[in-house]
Amino acid sequence: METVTSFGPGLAVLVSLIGAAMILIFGRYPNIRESISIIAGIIKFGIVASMIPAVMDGKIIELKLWEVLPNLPIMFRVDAFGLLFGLIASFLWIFTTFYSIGYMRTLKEHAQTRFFFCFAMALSSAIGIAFSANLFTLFIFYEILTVSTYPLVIHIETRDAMSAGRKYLLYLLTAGIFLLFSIIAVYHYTGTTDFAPGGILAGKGIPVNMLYLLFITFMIGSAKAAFMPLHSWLPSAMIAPTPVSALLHAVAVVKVGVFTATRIILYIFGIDLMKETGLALAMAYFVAFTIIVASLFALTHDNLKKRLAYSTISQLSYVILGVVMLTPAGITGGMLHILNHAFMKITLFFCAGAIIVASGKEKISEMNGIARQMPLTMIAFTLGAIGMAGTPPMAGFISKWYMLIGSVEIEQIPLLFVLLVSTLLNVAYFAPIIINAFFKEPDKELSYKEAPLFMLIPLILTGIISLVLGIWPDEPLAIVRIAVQSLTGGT
Amino acid sequence: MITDHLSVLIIAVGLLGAFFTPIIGLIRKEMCSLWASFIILLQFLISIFLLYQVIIAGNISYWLGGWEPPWGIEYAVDLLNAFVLVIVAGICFSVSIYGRKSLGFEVPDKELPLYTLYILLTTGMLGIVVTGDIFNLYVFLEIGSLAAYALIAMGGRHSLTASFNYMIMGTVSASFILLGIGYLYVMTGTLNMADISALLPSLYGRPVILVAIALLVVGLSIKTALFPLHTWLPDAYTHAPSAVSAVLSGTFTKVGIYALIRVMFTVISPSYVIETVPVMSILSWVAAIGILAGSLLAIAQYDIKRMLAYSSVSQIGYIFLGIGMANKLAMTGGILHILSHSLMKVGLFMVAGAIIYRTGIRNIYQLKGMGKKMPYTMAAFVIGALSMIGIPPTIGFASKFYLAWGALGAGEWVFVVVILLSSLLTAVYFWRIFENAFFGVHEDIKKDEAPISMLLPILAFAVITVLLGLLASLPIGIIEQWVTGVLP
Amino acid sequence: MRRYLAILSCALFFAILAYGVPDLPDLGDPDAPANKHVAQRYIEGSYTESGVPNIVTAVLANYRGYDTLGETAVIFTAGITVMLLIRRKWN
Amino acid sequence: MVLDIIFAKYNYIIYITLMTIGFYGMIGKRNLIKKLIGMSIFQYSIFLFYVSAADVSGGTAPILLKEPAVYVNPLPHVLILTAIVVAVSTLAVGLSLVIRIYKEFGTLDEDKIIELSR
Repeated sequence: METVTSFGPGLAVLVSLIGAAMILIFGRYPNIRESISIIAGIIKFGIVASMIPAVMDGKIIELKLWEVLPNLPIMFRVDAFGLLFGLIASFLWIFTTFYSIGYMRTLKEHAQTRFFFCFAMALSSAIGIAFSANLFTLFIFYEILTVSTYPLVIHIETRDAMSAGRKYLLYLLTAGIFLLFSIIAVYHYTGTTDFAPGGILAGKGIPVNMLYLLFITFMIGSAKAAFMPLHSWLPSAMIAPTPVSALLHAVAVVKVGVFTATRIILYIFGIDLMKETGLALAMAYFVAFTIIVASLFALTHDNLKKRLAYSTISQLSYVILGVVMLTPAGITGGMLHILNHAFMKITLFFCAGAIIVASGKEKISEMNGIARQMPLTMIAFTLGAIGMAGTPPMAGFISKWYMLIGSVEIEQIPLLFVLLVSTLLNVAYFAPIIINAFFKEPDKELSYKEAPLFMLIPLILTGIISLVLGIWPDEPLAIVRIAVQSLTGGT
Repeated sequence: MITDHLSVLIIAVGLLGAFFTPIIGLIRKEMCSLWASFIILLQFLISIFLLYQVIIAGNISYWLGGWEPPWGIEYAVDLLNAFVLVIVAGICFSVSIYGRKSLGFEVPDKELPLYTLYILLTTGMLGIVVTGDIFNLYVFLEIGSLAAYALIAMGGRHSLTASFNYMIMGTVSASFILLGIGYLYVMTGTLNMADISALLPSLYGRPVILVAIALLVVGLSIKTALFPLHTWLPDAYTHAPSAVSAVLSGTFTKVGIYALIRVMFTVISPSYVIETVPVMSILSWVAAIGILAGSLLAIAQYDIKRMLAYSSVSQIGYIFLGIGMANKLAMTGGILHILSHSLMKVGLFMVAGAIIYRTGIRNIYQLKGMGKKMPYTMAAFVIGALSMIGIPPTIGFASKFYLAWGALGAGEWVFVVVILLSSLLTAVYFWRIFENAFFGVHEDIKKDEAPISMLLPILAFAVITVLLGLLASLPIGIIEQWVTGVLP
Repeated sequence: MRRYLAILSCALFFAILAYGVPDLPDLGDPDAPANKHVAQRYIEGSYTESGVPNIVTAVLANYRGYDTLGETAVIFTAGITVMLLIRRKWN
Repeated sequence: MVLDIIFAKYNYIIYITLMTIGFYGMIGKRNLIKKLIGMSIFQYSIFLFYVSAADVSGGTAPILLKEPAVYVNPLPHVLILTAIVVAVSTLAVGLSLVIRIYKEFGTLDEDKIIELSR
């Protein structure tokens, strides 16, 4: 595969870092500060998007910066999979910035400079992770992401928020430690931490027990993906302002976890090794458990954001499930679900936030008849929700379809059932919200209107995009195909 | 050429500077701190030159008075010396700038003796590092120690007892070292380090050498506050003036560790202390316990300086752990941690001093709103603390990476767990401060930043912590070269 | 409690030192390494090299003159310290 | 056998005994002055060790004579001259600290001082 050197990936990370610095400098002038946020977001997306043609040509973009530790450089490499994630994160940052402006200004939140600064830092690290060429670079950004999202989680600074923040840190820093251990172990055994499509651990004479241990520590290390026993930081983190939940806890942070896990499974362990050791199947059933149980948990929560959080936990495991099927179809489904879920879930969170801003309501049971006052919001919500359930023609359908094919390909019928049952569960926990909102009579006269335009427009757009992605999935599919081709040789 | 005499000049400048300080102080008191900064700046520049020379041209050996060793005293500079010299002189210089305001506030009207002792402290430590004669090392150790006792005693009522206890412990330590030196001398008949190491191999296995090693290890462990011999350190660091705590935490303990490395790995050969007698593995186990104990004790503290002091106990454990495992990677990590811990801890102590200077608050639960009151200072604190926890891209991460890698490579699973677990403990005790200083206060607090002469060194340390974290391969290159030359 | 701890550590200390005693050279042994290597050279060469009949002086001021300089610095340090600690004006 | 060792090396036995006494004084006594006395004994016993190690049987003081003679080893004497100065300086610092402590706390008993500084 052809490799080109370009400053693109470095610039993409740098833009938001510079943006963050400027946000700090202009912290006293809200308009300038937020313009900087928007401009940085647009430039960043432009830079990331400008790499599409090269990657679609089958090229790989590389940028090697200096060596932080001997033989361990900060190095970026943009392949199709990384580009996909980079595109999602940087594209949605633009929407979220608009949305946050609306949200933060309407609620007159404090410490907005800190908010926008940390947001920009978090985005830099998300993009850094997307473009990392080796585990070492990935780890650096992984830890920066943990630290920079902490002030966002505890933004409201109440006692609850602080303890949620502690939980968040405890989980993610512990994850970081496990990840660090695994990285050092990989480096020790192989002498490299570079991602390679076939994996780098195979054929290095590593004892099988060590491989199992490594896999476990790696998966604990990607606790940002909120697998089931390590998930409880995510619902707690819902105490953050909604834009944060929307972008970070539906897209950036958790997707970073999933992205890391995928990178590790496919590019460090490699398909062959995963099959040989039987780790793939074990992992598949492990995440299948998460899919079902998290959906059941979602049913029990009346708080809309909490319900969405459990839905996220469940949906994230879809991605891993698809990937560990290790067939072209499964991997395609998994990778595509990163994209699809991102748009659908951000729509849902945007709606939840809009409801909070407009009506102050967070509980589902209080949302009777809300669609009469906020029709556009609730239509967007419905689009996202039926996409989540995997109904055509929404985006969610495509990825689920590929995963179903994958489960048949590897002849694991239980997994097929898991996918189907979870679809039902999805319906079960989203349907009441929609029914309540559209068909139930409000308890009393409702006086509020739609949320401000700054918030409304982004959520409508993301809703529409998740519909569009379902109808014309060719472009993202093309990118995913390139990634899958490099991994499996087939489509 | 004057460049041939650099290794002696670094000491001579200091001693002369110290002797002249009272005269300058008698003319104008205010000049003392400037004079001290100037002298130490000279020493810092010389140390940089020395490092440069060693990298370019190899080891330097200087014969004092022209007497060929072992008859006379030799100053021998290799990569390790030069590296530690730069750290020590650099820190002493920055803290001397910082101390102008801080010491002026905490110890008013005593500039003259204070800065004389400060220069002597610096010179004593530099002397320990630069000398190649084992008895000369003892003499400089005592110069530094006496100055340290006096400086610690300046912190007021409680610091007197802290200083007294430190003096008792310090004297025990120095006497052990002196006795160990005596044993080595009695068995070999020489005091020059290189000469001793040439004569020792025929004596290995003799009980006297074992006793000498035991005495030297225990003596130096007291000086470096290795757990459980750390008991003098928390009181001393808590009650000493902040600038003194900063400089001692960053340099004196590190110099002790340097002396230990020098004695164990170049005077006595590494193969003996690693394989024949398990000194090193005993040290590493003690260090591992110390890491955990120090962290846990730090969690229990509420006085910010005492917390930092216990954190030092824990971090010194890291250095010992790296040295104790005595494989190339861990040793590199350990020596790198000398640098990283100095940078972080000095920065943190300076921040603590700046907070005390502005508000007088020492209790970490009273730091509410400090992030708004002193934003730059607290930002530096965050960077230093993150580096302590080992978050990349800071220098603390680089050394922890090497330590963990070394432990993993040696198959020492317990140490891997200890190193990684204590990161978490470190996070626990620093995060309390973050929570208190940055969050939970909504009203506007007037910005009241530390004065510029205090702020500049603080920020410089924060910036260097990150910069070196990004460019960690530079120091690692130097250290690795030295370690490769020493370890078989 | 503390007394027993002190006695215990003293006993340990004594034991460690006593362990080394039988191995140390005899008192007054002219062939002990300490009296050979460097000391021999001082006795033989100091007069021609420094012109002082007192060898201790010669070594003190000449061969190991920098130790003596350090010694001076120690006294200086102690002097300043004592002044700092007990001089009225500074308290 | 044991007796031989004791007779040949009694100087070391004396010094370690003295040293242990000094050590006990430093860590076992509560009065600060007694601690300092212990410290001095501790340090001076080391000097004894050095000086006795310098002895050569039948040797004379290392001041050159006209006729050839056996001299004792001059080097430890030089070292100990330095070390004595160091010890005296430490003692001076220690005593001045004690004076200050007495002024501040009005007692020299360690336990009382700890109580007072709570």
